[in-house]
Amino acid sequence: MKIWKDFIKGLWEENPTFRLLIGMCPVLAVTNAAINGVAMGLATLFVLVCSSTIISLIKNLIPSKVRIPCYIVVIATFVTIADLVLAAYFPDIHAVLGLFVPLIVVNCLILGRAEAFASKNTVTRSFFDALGMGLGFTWALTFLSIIREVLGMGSIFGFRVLGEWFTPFLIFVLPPGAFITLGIIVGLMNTFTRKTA
Amino acid sequence: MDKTMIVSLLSMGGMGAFFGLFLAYASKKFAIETDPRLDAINEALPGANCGACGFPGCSGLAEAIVSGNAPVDGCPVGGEEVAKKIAKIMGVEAGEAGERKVARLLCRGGKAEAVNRAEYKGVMDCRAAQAVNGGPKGCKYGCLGFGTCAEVCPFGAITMNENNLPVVDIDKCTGCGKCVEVCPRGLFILTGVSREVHVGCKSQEKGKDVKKVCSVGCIGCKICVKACPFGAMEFENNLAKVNYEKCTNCMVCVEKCPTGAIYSAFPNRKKAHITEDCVGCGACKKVCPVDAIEGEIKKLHVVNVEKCIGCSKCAERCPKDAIEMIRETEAEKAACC
Amino acid sequence: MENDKLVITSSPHIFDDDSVEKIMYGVIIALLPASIMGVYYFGLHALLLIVTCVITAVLTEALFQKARNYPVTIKDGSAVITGLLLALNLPPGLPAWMAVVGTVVAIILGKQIFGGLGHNPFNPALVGRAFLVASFPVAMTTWLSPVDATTTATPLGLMKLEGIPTDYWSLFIGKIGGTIGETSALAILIGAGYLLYKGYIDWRIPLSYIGTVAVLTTVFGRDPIFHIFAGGLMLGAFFMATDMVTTPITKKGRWIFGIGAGILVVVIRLWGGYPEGASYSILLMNGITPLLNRYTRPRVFGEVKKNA
Amino acid sequence: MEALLLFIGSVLVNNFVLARFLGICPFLGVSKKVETAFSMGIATTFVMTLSGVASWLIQNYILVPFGAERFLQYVAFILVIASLVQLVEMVIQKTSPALYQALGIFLPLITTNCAILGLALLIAIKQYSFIESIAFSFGAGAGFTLAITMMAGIREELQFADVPKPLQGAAITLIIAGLMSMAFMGFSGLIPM
Amino acid sequence: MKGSETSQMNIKTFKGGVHPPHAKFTKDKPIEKARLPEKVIIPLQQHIGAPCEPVVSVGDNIKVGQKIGEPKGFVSAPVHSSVSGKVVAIETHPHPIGSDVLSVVIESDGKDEVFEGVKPYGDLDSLTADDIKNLIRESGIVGMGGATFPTQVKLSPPPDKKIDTVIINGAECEPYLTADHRLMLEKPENIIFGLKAIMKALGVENGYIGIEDNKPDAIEKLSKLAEQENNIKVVVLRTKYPQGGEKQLIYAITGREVPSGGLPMEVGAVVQNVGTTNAIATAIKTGMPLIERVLTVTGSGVKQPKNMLVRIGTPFKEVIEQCGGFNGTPGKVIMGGPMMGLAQSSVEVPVIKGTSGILVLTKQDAKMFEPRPCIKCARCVDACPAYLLPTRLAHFSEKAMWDEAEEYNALDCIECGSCSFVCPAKIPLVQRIRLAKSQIIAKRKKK
Amino acid sequence: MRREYIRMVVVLMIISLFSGAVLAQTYKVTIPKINENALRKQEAAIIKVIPGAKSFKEVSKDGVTAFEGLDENGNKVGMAFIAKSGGFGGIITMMVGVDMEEKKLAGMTVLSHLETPGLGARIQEDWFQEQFKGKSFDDGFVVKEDVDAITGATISSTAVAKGVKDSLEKFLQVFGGEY
Ligand SMILES: Cc1cc2nc3c(=O)[nH]c(=O)nc-3n(C[C@H](O)[C@H](O)[C@H](O)COP(=O)(O)O)c2cc1C
Ligand SMILES: Cc1cc2nc3c(=O)[nH]c(=O)nc-3n(C[C@H](O)[C@H](O)[C@H](O)COP(=O)(O)O)c2cc1C
Ligand SMILES: Cc1cc2nc3c(=O)[nH]c(=O)nc-3n(C[C@H](O)[C@H](O)[C@H](O)COP(=O)(O)O)c2cc1C
Ligand SMILES: Cc1cc2nc3c(=O)[nH]c(=O)nc-3n(C[C@H](O)[C@H](O)[C@H](O)CO)c2cc1C
Ligand code: SF4
Ligand code: SF4
Ligand code: SF4
Ligand code: SF4
Ligand code: FES
Repeated sequence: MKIWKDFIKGLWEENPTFRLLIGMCPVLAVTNAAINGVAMGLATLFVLVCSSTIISLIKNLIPSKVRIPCYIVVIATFVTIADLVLAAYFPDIHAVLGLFVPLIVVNCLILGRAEAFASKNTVTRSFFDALGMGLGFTWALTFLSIIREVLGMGSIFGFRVLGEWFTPFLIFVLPPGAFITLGIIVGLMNTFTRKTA
Repeated sequence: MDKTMIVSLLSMGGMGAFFGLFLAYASKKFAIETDPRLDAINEALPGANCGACGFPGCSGLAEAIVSGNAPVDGCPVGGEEVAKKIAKIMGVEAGEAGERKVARLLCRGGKAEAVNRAEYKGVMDCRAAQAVNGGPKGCKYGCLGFGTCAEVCPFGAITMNENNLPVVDIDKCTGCGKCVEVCPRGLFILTGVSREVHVGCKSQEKGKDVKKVCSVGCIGCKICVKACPFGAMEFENNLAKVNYEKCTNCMVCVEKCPTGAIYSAFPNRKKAHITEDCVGCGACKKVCPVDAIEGEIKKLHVVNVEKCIGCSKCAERCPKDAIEMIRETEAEKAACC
Repeated sequence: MENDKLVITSSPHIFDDDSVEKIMYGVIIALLPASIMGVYYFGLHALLLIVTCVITAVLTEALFQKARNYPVTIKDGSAVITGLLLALNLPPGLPAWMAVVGTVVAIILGKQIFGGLGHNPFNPALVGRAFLVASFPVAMTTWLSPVDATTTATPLGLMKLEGIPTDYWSLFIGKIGGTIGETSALAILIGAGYLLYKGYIDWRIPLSYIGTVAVLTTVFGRDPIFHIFAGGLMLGAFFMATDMVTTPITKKGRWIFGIGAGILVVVIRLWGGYPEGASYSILLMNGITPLLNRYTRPRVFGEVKKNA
Repeated sequence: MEALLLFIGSVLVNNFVLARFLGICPFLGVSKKVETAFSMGIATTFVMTLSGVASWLIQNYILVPFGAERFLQYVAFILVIASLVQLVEMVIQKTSPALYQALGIFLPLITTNCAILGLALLIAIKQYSFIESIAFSFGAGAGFTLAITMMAGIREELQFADVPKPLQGAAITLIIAGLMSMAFMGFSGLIPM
Repeated sequence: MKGSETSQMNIKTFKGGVHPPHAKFTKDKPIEKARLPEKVIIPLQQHIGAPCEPVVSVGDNIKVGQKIGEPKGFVSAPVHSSVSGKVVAIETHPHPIGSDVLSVVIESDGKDEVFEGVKPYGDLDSLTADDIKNLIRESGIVGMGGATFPTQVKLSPPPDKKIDTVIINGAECEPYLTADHRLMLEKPENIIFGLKAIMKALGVENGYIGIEDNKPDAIEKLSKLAEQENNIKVVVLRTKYPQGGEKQLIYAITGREVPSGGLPMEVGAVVQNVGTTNAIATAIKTGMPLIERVLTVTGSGVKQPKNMLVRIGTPFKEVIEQCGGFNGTPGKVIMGGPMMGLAQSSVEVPVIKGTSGILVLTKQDAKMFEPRPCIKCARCVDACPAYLLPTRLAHFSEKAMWDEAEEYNALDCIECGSCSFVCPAKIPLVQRIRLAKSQIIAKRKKK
Repeated sequence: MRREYIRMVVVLMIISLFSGAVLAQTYKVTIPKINENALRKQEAAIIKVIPGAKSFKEVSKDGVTAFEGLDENGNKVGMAFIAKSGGFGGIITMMVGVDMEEKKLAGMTVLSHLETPGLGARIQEDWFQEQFKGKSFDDGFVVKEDVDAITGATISSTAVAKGVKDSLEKFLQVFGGEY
């Protein structure tokens, strides 16, 4: 039950993107196409789960004064792995995500979970917490990027879904579109949850 | 071992050692004394320094929490769990003696009961209105009804009712005194939560002048003074005043006041109820100011609910603690079965 | 007698008879010459765009306020100005539906989400325009010739991309490609004169704005007269950089606003990717307006002792 | 000249926050008050310039000569930046308490700000020269300062505005950022980088 | 350095301000003596400072000019009876300033007998500076320009403050009001005499009389008299509100700015209103303390607007009745001018020493406009004679940001009302700023 | 206390060592693939711009790098070089193939760019790239005259044309004499 709660909260209640608004840079930067959103989400998920688990595993060994450097090293290691693997086996996606794969290192979400949760909880709970948060992050990115791609290009995952009649609103795949779309989604979510709450 | 591995191990090991040493050295060299709570909160916070809280980093938030400028759940990253921990650190258990104080309004003259002498226009704020020729209200002591108290209450404990009078939600009120401070007519007092009888009028005018402007004002008839079985009602400046030392919440005055200037939460009125533990000593019967207790010596005594005014004299007196004070509604139930 | 109570209010007890409505309707009147010239040059489609934008603006504002359960304040005329100015900032051949999109964005994202009139940090009409430019760059940079309704380039476009100048007289009366409202400097000046006479706009911003452009273009060896009359500078300087809501409240702030906007226009025109920078220059300066207000507070009377 | 263009470019055209999406968290989080935002900007600029220099040195004198730039880069950069920030913090604290009061509290916050690491990586990727790296880093910091101060100015003004409830806070901030970013598009094409 | 010739040339003024419609209907109406009231209500506090204590009791028979209230503090002024008759009550009574004030109610016996102690103080030359100050105090003279600050206190600056200029405030910049104007026309000698007395009391060489250029007749009359004095000059001021504001007036005439938060004496100036000056002259010449004053009864809500000489303590109602009564149902009754005057909730309140006018507006004219959001047009900023940012201050006040309001110099606001007047959005700026000021002061006191 | 510090150093060092080892291992596994990907990409581009080429060889002269396209028999069938130019959003890199005998362009493809999607990004579309094929070395490469521009993206179009022209000149200066 507890584990289930750890897992589920990241998906909605404490969704890192729409609720906590942390780790925003990749959220805004790579969501101009659905495929990028998914890929970034999964890459982050991978790093988050791995590093949370490992950190939870070794939490008792680490003296508190050097914990942040230790966490960073662990995280950076997994990020580098993700980066190398993407470059080797998914070169196209790697090219698009570019700078933002290494920036997972400094994604507040990861270090935040490491500190707030993994360093204080059991391995299993940390794993599920990270999984929930990671999936929450992934769906948020996917959702955002689908909206932006549909509006901005008329397509989803590169397939044209809206007919010729539709003139794409280029702005949605440009930087301003990222901010505005996310702003509106967050606003709508507030309206929605306020009413139900 | 190939070259990549060697390079990697050497450089990483070296860096690890270097920074370890560096931090160890630094932590020793630059150790600074701080508020222990600060450290504790810093410890509890995620340490991600993401800035999502609006403060410059986790230590910024910690400082703000310690100095009272941020709520304990100020960290969005840490969520509920961290909030709980911090609450614990900050939660200096309310150790002081005495009961919780809450705000009470000393005016009952809303739109329906009190007249206005002029029509006010302008900033809808009691303090501002007060400064315009003393405000529009006929009674110069009464509530102006612009709700400045409701606006400033940091806990949302005050709402303005239909009748333009503020209503204090006793459960939400923390007794912070903001409303007391802000009301230009000084209509709030802080009293213990158990105090239930209040004079809802501050007018020092003579009775007839009060009547002219308000139908629920204190007209100085002194009926309450006579009615109070405990001598808890006093008079000062043409105005009834509850002596909270003596008042037993019997609410007789409330019943008797011809204008309704005295108020209390009537459903909260208590009644005495005598339990099986009664040994029939008759002590209660003697102290009851309204002769509401019946019964013979050595027999179980009974309370006449109709007569009982809930002053709890009997309960105080009972050597066996056999008398409970119960809310009126419950008392009726208890009496019938 | 109950109703005959005296009214008490704080002083003062008399008021100037100008009101927000009067000012707004004054601006609408001042925009008429430019609108009429636009329709004269570009024909019925221009009229259609103007009407569409104004109606959309008013409707959007009314609906949004209804949805928020707020009193509907479309009568104050500010939505009309936003619609009208947006229309005047559109290429005459733009599909009407795009104009509708731009207007909705202008009113909602540019104004209403901040709480409506008076609260918006950015000029709503320019928000609408910038949104359209970013969304439909091609349609927003397709210009019609007032002479034969074929596609043409604006004087600034001709200058920037092909180095061809345009003669002053055409620039002045507006026989050039461009947005509906920007072409005729003459019509704009008539409207601006009216506004200045009525005291609805402060002369500091237009003067410093246009002045800066004149000085800088001269310094960089360009033709200042050409740069003043070409493009949206005049329309921007008199009607958009003067929107009081989005410009500084201090006099010093207004000087800086104008000069800053002037510099930005020249930078964008001479070195940027776009041939014209008036709208962006105003939007950017809108962004720092709160800072200008903050740091150009006037000296309070008696703050510096003047006498010995 | 290159360096100057690079500087202007990184302030205006490719503004770190508004065009490159780096450092969004502090941009959203620490932009409530102008003073704080500006201090944050200055502190960031300072750290950016320093870490730009440091990472250039690491990249060109350690990682590349050892052939380790492909797989130790991230770990190395982040460790170096983290310790650098800590060092700076301690030095300032020792030498100038006044400066520490103003900037100190912001320094740890900056460590895990992706703008800084992003900057280090960009310098490595673009293979800027030493001078260019400095210009680029300084410009990026200045751009960040500009954006966050502007945002703070607007948000302070918004205290008096009647923003619909659900939009208050993050949502409206994001939308303002969008509008700012739209305004900054005016600079696009100014200096190709 | 004679006469006003040169100063006529360059009309002086200050920066900022507004141009409300003059509406000076009564400027050609000579001052009319009001009927002797049957009953007067004389508040024991008619000035800034400590209230007086009654020195008579109910039932006492008293005469005109007899002292009925004795001041308690230094910053205070005595109160005298304005009629002869019997004290019928000493009780709290509504006061035009707002709160209820202890007042002496006297029923007139209609005889209007003058108190024995009232006799001329003699020649100006025979009086020393201290004599003048004392007689001003004894006569209960306070500033009649509105602020009702005890005049003798103003004339006793601390020794380290060197006063070199006295200015008589004849600007009368408030629309509608003409009391000062008429006084200057009808009693010009008194003004000059009073000014000389003030100058003597302060030992000052330079005296100025500042008059707005919409009163050419008064300028002419006083200039002529001033020509005979070698240290008095009439200065012509541009007609602009609030030209009569003390700090604005000093700036216009001397070019000195009273420091923010400071008093006029810090720039060596003392400003007195025309009415005050006249009261001083009357006191010296006749010995009669301040028991009556000139005021303008005007506005769309009275039938016959007039300038009247009214006994202190006369209820507003009686004064208005003598002007033909109300013209329809009154909407607003204001003590003072339309820009700074105080709206009254009742016409039972008495005329006090600071009542420069009674302005009655019809329901129609009293209409208030719904405030709209501020469009940041900055008209208020341009109008503010204190160079403040009224819109900003009002916003701070609305959000209870008192510290910010203080930092933005809310306390420098002179409450002139220019900002509210010009605001196209009809925002009650002054009221908001006033609230902020009171909160700031309250907070300072707490510290 | 002292032990505490030693522990700090040791733990951080051990974790770093672990990290180093893991990374080195991952690197060794992935790097051949990564290099191959890069090579493939380049090869594909060169093959695309030099008709008939099946592989390539890198040649360098006077600090200028170019590629020789080789057919299946290893015969040189043309040359290619990389061109760069500043576009609307950033640097555009292109691979340009030349037919040295005919003195004309054999093909052109855009390798990377930062132009606006849907606008400047259309320089990657075939029709745009194809039009460079067969252009003579002496062509003016003037947009809207010699080269068709993309609607609304004149700047990007010009950048490509100019990049091709400038690099071609540089290339010819070095390698032009060989034939
Ligand atoms: C506490 C206090 C002390 C004052 N002291 C002096 C003074 O010493 N000298 C002086 O010339 N005026 C003094 N004034 C009067 C003011 O300068 C000014 O005349 C008064 O506030 C009314 O100004 P107004 O009618 O322009 O509003 C004092 C006022 C106050 C409130
Ligand atoms: C905004 C404003 C306007 C004023 N206008 C006048 C005026 O028109 N005439 C006048 O005598 N006093 C006016 N006063 C009062 C003067 O500032 C000053 O208090 C007075 O002239 C001092 O003289 P007194 O002490 O004799 O009243 C005004 C004050 C303020 C704040
Ligand atoms: C959001 C946006 C993106 C643009 N991207 C490009 C681009 O990638 N390449 C380009 O050449 N022009 C681009 N432009 C258009 C140019 O700014 C400019 O309008 C155009 O190059 C000028 O003229 P044209 O219509 O003759 O091509 C863009 C415009 C906007 C609004
Ligand atoms: C002089 C003046 C200029 C204005 N300019 C604009 C403008 O450029 N764009 C716009 O949307 N509204 C303009 N308005 C209308 C109004 O101020 C604007 O919609 C507000 O920004 C909305 O809060 C203007 C109003 C005035 C009085
Ligand atoms: S209680 Fe006081 S503050 Fe509250 S509404 Fe009444 S008058 Fe105003
Ligand atoms: S302001 Fe404070 S004391 Fe008053 S009701 Fe609210 S919580 Fe209670
Ligand atoms: S802020 Fe004060 S001084 Fe300034 S115009 Fe308004 S009322 Fe007058
Ligand atoms: S005059 Fe009114 S609307 Fe204009 S800025 Fe001042 S407060 Fe705002
Ligand atoms: S993810 Fe970039 S700063 Fe937080």
